[in-house]
Amino acid sequence: MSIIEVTDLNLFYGERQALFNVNISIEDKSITALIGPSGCGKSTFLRTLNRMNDMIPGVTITGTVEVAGNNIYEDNIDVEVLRKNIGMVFQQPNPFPKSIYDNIAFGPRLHGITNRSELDGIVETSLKAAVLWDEVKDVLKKPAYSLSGGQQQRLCIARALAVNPQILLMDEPTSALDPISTAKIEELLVELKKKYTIVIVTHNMQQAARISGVTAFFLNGYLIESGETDKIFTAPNDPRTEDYITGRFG
Amino acid sequence: MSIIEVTDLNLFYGERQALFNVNISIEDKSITALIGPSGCGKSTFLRTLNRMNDMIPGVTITGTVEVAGNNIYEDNIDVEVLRKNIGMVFQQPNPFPKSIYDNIAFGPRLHGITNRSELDGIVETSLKAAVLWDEVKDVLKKPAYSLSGGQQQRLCIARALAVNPQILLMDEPTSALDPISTAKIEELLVELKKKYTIVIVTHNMQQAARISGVTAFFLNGYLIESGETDKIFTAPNDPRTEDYITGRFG
Amino acid sequence: MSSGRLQLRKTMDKLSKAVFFLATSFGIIALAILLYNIISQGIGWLDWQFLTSFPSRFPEKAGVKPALIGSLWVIGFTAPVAFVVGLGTALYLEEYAQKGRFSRLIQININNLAGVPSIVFGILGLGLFVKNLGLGRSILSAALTMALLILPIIVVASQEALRSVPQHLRNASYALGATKWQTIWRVVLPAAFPSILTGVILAVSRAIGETAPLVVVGAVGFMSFVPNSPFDLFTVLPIQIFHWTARPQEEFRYIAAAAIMVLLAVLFTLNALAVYLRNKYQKRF
Amino acid sequence: GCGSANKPAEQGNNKPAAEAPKLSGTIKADGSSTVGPITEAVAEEFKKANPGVQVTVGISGTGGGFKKFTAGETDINDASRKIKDAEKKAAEEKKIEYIELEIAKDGIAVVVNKENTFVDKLTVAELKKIWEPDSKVKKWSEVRPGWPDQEIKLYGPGTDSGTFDYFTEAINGKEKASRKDYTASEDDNTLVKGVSGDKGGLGYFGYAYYEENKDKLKLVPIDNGDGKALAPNIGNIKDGTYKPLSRPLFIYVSKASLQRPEVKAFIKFYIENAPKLVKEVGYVPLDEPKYKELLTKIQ
Amino acid sequence: MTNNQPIVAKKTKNKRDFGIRSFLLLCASVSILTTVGIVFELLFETINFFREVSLFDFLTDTEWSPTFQDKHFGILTLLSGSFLITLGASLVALPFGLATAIYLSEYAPDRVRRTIKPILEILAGVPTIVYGFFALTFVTPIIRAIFPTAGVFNALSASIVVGIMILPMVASLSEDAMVAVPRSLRDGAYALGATKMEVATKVVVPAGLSGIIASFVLALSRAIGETMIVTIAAGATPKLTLNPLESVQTMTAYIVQVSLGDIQHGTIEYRTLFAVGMTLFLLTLLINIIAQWITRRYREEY
Ligand SMILES: Nc1ncnc2c1ncn2[C@@H]1O[C@H](COP(=O)(O)OP(=O)(O)OP(=O)(O)O)[C@@H](O)[C@H]1O
Ligand SMILES: Nc1ncnc2c1ncn2[C@@H]1O[C@H](COP(=O)(O)OP(=O)(O)OP(=O)(O)O)[C@@H](O)[C@H]1O
Ligand SMILES: [Mg+2]
Ligand SMILES: [Mg+2]
Ligand SMILES: O=P([O-])([O-])[O-]
Repeated sequence: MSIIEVTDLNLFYGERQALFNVNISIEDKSITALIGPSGCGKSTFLRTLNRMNDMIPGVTITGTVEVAGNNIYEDNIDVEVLRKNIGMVFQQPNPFPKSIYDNIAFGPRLHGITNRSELDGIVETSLKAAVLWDEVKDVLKKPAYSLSGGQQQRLCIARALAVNPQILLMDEPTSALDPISTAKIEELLVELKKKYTIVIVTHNMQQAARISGVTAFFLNGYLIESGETDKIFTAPNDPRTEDYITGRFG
Repeated sequence: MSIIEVTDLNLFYGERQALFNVNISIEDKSITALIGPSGCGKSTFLRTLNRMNDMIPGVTITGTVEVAGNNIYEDNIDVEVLRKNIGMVFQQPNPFPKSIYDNIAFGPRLHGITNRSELDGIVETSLKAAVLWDEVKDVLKKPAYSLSGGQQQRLCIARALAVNPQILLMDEPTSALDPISTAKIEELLVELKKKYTIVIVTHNMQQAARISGVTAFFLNGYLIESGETDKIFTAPNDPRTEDYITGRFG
Repeated sequence: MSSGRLQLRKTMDKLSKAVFFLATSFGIIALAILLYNIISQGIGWLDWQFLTSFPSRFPEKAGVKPALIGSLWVIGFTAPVAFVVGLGTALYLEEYAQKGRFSRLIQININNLAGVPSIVFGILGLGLFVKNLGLGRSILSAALTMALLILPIIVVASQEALRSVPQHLRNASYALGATKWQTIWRVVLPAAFPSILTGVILAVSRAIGETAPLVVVGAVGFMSFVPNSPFDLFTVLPIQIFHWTARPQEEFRYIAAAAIMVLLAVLFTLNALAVYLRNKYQKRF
Repeated sequence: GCGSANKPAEQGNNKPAAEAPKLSGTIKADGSSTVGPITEAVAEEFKKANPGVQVTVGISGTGGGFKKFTAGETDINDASRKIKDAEKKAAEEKKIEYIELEIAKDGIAVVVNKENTFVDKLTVAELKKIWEPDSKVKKWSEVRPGWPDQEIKLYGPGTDSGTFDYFTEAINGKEKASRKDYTASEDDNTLVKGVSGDKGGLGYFGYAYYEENKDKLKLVPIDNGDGKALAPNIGNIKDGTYKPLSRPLFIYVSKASLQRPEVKAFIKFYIENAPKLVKEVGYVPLDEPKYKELLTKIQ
Repeated sequence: MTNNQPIVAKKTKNKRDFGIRSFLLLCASVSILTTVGIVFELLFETINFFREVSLFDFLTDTEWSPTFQDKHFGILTLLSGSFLITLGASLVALPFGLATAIYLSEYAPDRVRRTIKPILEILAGVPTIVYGFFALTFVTPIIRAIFPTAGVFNALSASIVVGIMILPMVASLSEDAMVAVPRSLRDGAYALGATKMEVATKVVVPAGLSGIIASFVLALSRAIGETMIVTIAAGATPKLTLNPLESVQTMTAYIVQVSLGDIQHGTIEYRTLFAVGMTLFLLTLLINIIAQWITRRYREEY
């Protein structure tokens, strides 16, 4: 069953078109990897799925994005609910200038959890899930900025998990991580897939191959092709996909 | 011949020690890869090589770092000359809030180049070297912030190349890049190695294996071991190195 | 997480937009009423003759020439002096000084000076510039006094502006071999410029409307000639306005209103450049 | 009268005009904000005849003005009271000699709210009862039996003004002796607002401010104890029959400055034109002969 | 493209950097010299004042009447006036200013922001005497219609208008602080399902707090120092009261009244001006030291 259904999506930054006629359907409880060269529109596309592009002035969109059967670009859509249920981790870590604890508790507090022990529980679970707990459990009150780049990124993943979303959008979440942390995050994603739908942008072909069920290849704003990961990596339909994937090793 | 010679280096963030007794010597005209889990001190170590840690309040250092035979932590060292000759690319892209052109021209202008056509030439060469020219040649006057994450990172690489350094420090320069751009940057590094010394932090084992002659493995602030890349990846001396390297595939 | 709570949050959000908008309107409306009051009284009296005449006991003959020129003289010296010293202080505190006792001492000083009543600056200016430095009751004394008065505004605004420039931009510049000053001049100041200008706008606005310290320093109430050197006696618009409003005859209140319009026009012209530059340089990171 | 007052003014205008090219220099006047407008008016006219002479008029108050005057900073001091002993001493120390010229009169008007129907006059004793330092008067009925049981709201000038000094001296017998629980303001126009906005209001300030706000205020005739209540007007302020609330206004001229031809010309011009100009700015000129006397004083 | 310069060079004496540093230090010293100058100007007459008036009376007397024949020197009276005006002004300027800043930085389209901000800044340049009459002729009648017991001169009217005067200081400087908050932080919060208001109040305001507090401090300092509005709209009546509907006098208004009025120099009345100035100076100093102490504590704890 598909949970996200994108039809004829075009996106413009002012005059400049960044996405051209994208059509894709994303399965529930699966991991979809978005690949493609830098600047091809992966991040842009990802942000259309939870309407984060609303924040950028001058962005216009045509076409529809249906999530669980509703076009999220309709006027009467509640973007806050949408975004709560569709978590997002960005390409660059962006912790709030608050303590580690308050970063994680931020989302749950927004959505009404004030009970201290409940929050403590969420903070611990989320940090553990993002493989950060052991490193920070003694310094939860310290500012998030004193963490290393990779730690900050894991913090942001923990923060996204803390609101318990149904879909997770991740923009190169492991590009700043070392192999061990990466492996743990990947494990986590595979685990999460059982309950959540995950869309992940990655530059790491092996990562896409290891964890995703479906891979979508973008080029210059076009979705060139998408399909089962195995197939895309072994026998793509489009020569450009093949060029790109093999280019890695060329 | 070794161009950088680090002896008994300790570094403290205030009370907290982040590097312990690091000893390493880095060959001229080579690529040295620094690997290790997130938070182990790779970025910290890299910054000691061009005294960027001077910028962080509360940092104290003991031991010596000799570059071309001079201890750069001596009082009478000219840090500006040092940094001009030791270029740096950061973990997160940090373009100036200026146009693409002005970002690249920034360094040359600092060092006295004002001739317009000379600057034009440097901008073009540097952008080409960082595999960004084709994407931006028509929009050189646009703000650097309107580029995608990967484009921004390549811009920062181009900016570092524009001042024509002799040593290049790179903190995960390709983690935000797609495979094709990554491959091109790697090619560039291999090319640059002929004339320059390169120290690169990477989480990508294959990358380290592909391009570096020497690999150094950090853990919890200690330099566990360093040596020829082939050796480190196939028969490391320390079991912890082995654990880490194989952990990737475990 | 009941939908009731969500509903509440949504309502709060909508409400807050209205509240924030109304709060903004509060200032705008206050200004509109003020301007309406001033303009409706003064507009009939504001003409070329008013700008080019000397004060007179007959309201219809009176003008603001010496006060207008005096104000321009004073602000012409005050603004650059305060800008340079203020920005210099901020740069020293934020970029150069060790965060220790000395910089805290300066900081406390600055915050404290912000609360010293303007007339006390007048007393200082009288003692320091008029008497000790022997500048006399001149434009220069007044301008320097005013510069000290508005200094804290510029310093504090500039400090905040410098502080909000992200560290990674500085790092990028240092890594290219820039000196401290090059980094400040080419990276930090351009990024901080818009907020620094806000401080300048607020400070100049204050300087141009002040009366009391200038009276102490020696602005005269009436003069029938125009100053033509920084060592001349002078008067300024707010003093002229002040004296006119104190007259018993109602007509003087109207020409006071006209003089206020002149003052605001001067202020807005001076600010226009700063506002233009601020808009030009303002970027979101 | 008006007609005759104009004559010397015209003479004054014409004669120096012929000499004008000879005169140049700067004349500095400062002092009382009450007297300032007169000096400004004189300066304005003088300038027409003597464009080469630059006159400035500062308004730092009588005391502030004397401070500069006795330090030798100014040529002329406007004063709404006579020079005080301490100021005399200061002048002596600096060897500043001066002459005192009374150039106009000002009346202090006592006013009540326009809607006040019962106050027909006030005696000096009643004023004292209201304003004396330990006065407990809170209601109009306590001022004079038969007046309503309405609260009395007092307005007066700031305690550092010449008007306050003069009023307290004239009514309460001692300068600055006054009850304190009244509403004070530095600005006479503001006092006008106060009394005209307050039904039970009573206040005092310069006569000119009453003149300009006749329609908003009710003027109270003052009974000097001789049974004749007089409301101030130009006539009775001038001839001094409006008692005790009419006061003289002065200028003080430094003798050394008076040696300078432009200052001398200016003072002469001042005296000759005072009758007309004093009136134009809202005060009361003296009798003609008094000005003649002044002219001889500066020779 | 090869670079054959030595990588490491000895520092050459950089005269320019030294010059710049010295110049900036000189600029920074101006504020200290100013303070020294002010203390110097105030100290002499303050000492003379306290030779005649005991500190005890100064701090405990409940009446302030140096310019009357029956003199009292209770500074509390003026303090209460300053306190009322400053409190009232901050109740107007801080919430309205902050809300305006939030509206401009988070809600208003760019064009609106660029227009409204300079317009509001005009408010900072209106001469205070104009505000004074605005308070007296516009605000006071409204207040008296609502509170019939209010006097023609009252602290409420003055403090509201002082609040309006300092509003642009809060609004403009806070807005700058908020605009400087990186967009990525906002994105982080939006992605968690935060509403615009939550992003503004829970992320942007805390992230810009240092600038916002600085704007508050500047604005309140200006309120404490304000004279003309108070003189005109609140009367010149020193009164020990916390009732905003009564007429009051502030320390600064008193200083202006005395220094511009007909006071003989060298008298005790004249000296009060210096004593009051010094009191105000020490008071703001104390407040500043406490404020700095608090912010330092706060910043460390995060
Ligand atoms: N400015 C700082 N103040 C205090 N501690 C810091 C600071 N910067 C880094 N650290 C700490 O020093 C340690 C090493 O950090 P560093 O940034 O060098 O790690 P790294 O190896 O580069 O990690 P990553 O791969 O995640 O970038 C970490 O534990 C980090 O929390
Ligand atoms: N805010 C913006 N305004 C204008 N153009 C933009 C903006 N953001 C992105 N673009 C442009 O849109 C195109 C797609 O950008 P996007 O960030 O989606 O690329 P990406 O595939 O995520 O690249 P990367 O792998 O480098 O992150 C790029 O050419 C980029 O320059
Ligand atoms: Mg991207
Ligand atoms: Mg790092
Ligand atoms: O200004 P005065 O001295 O006349 O009150």
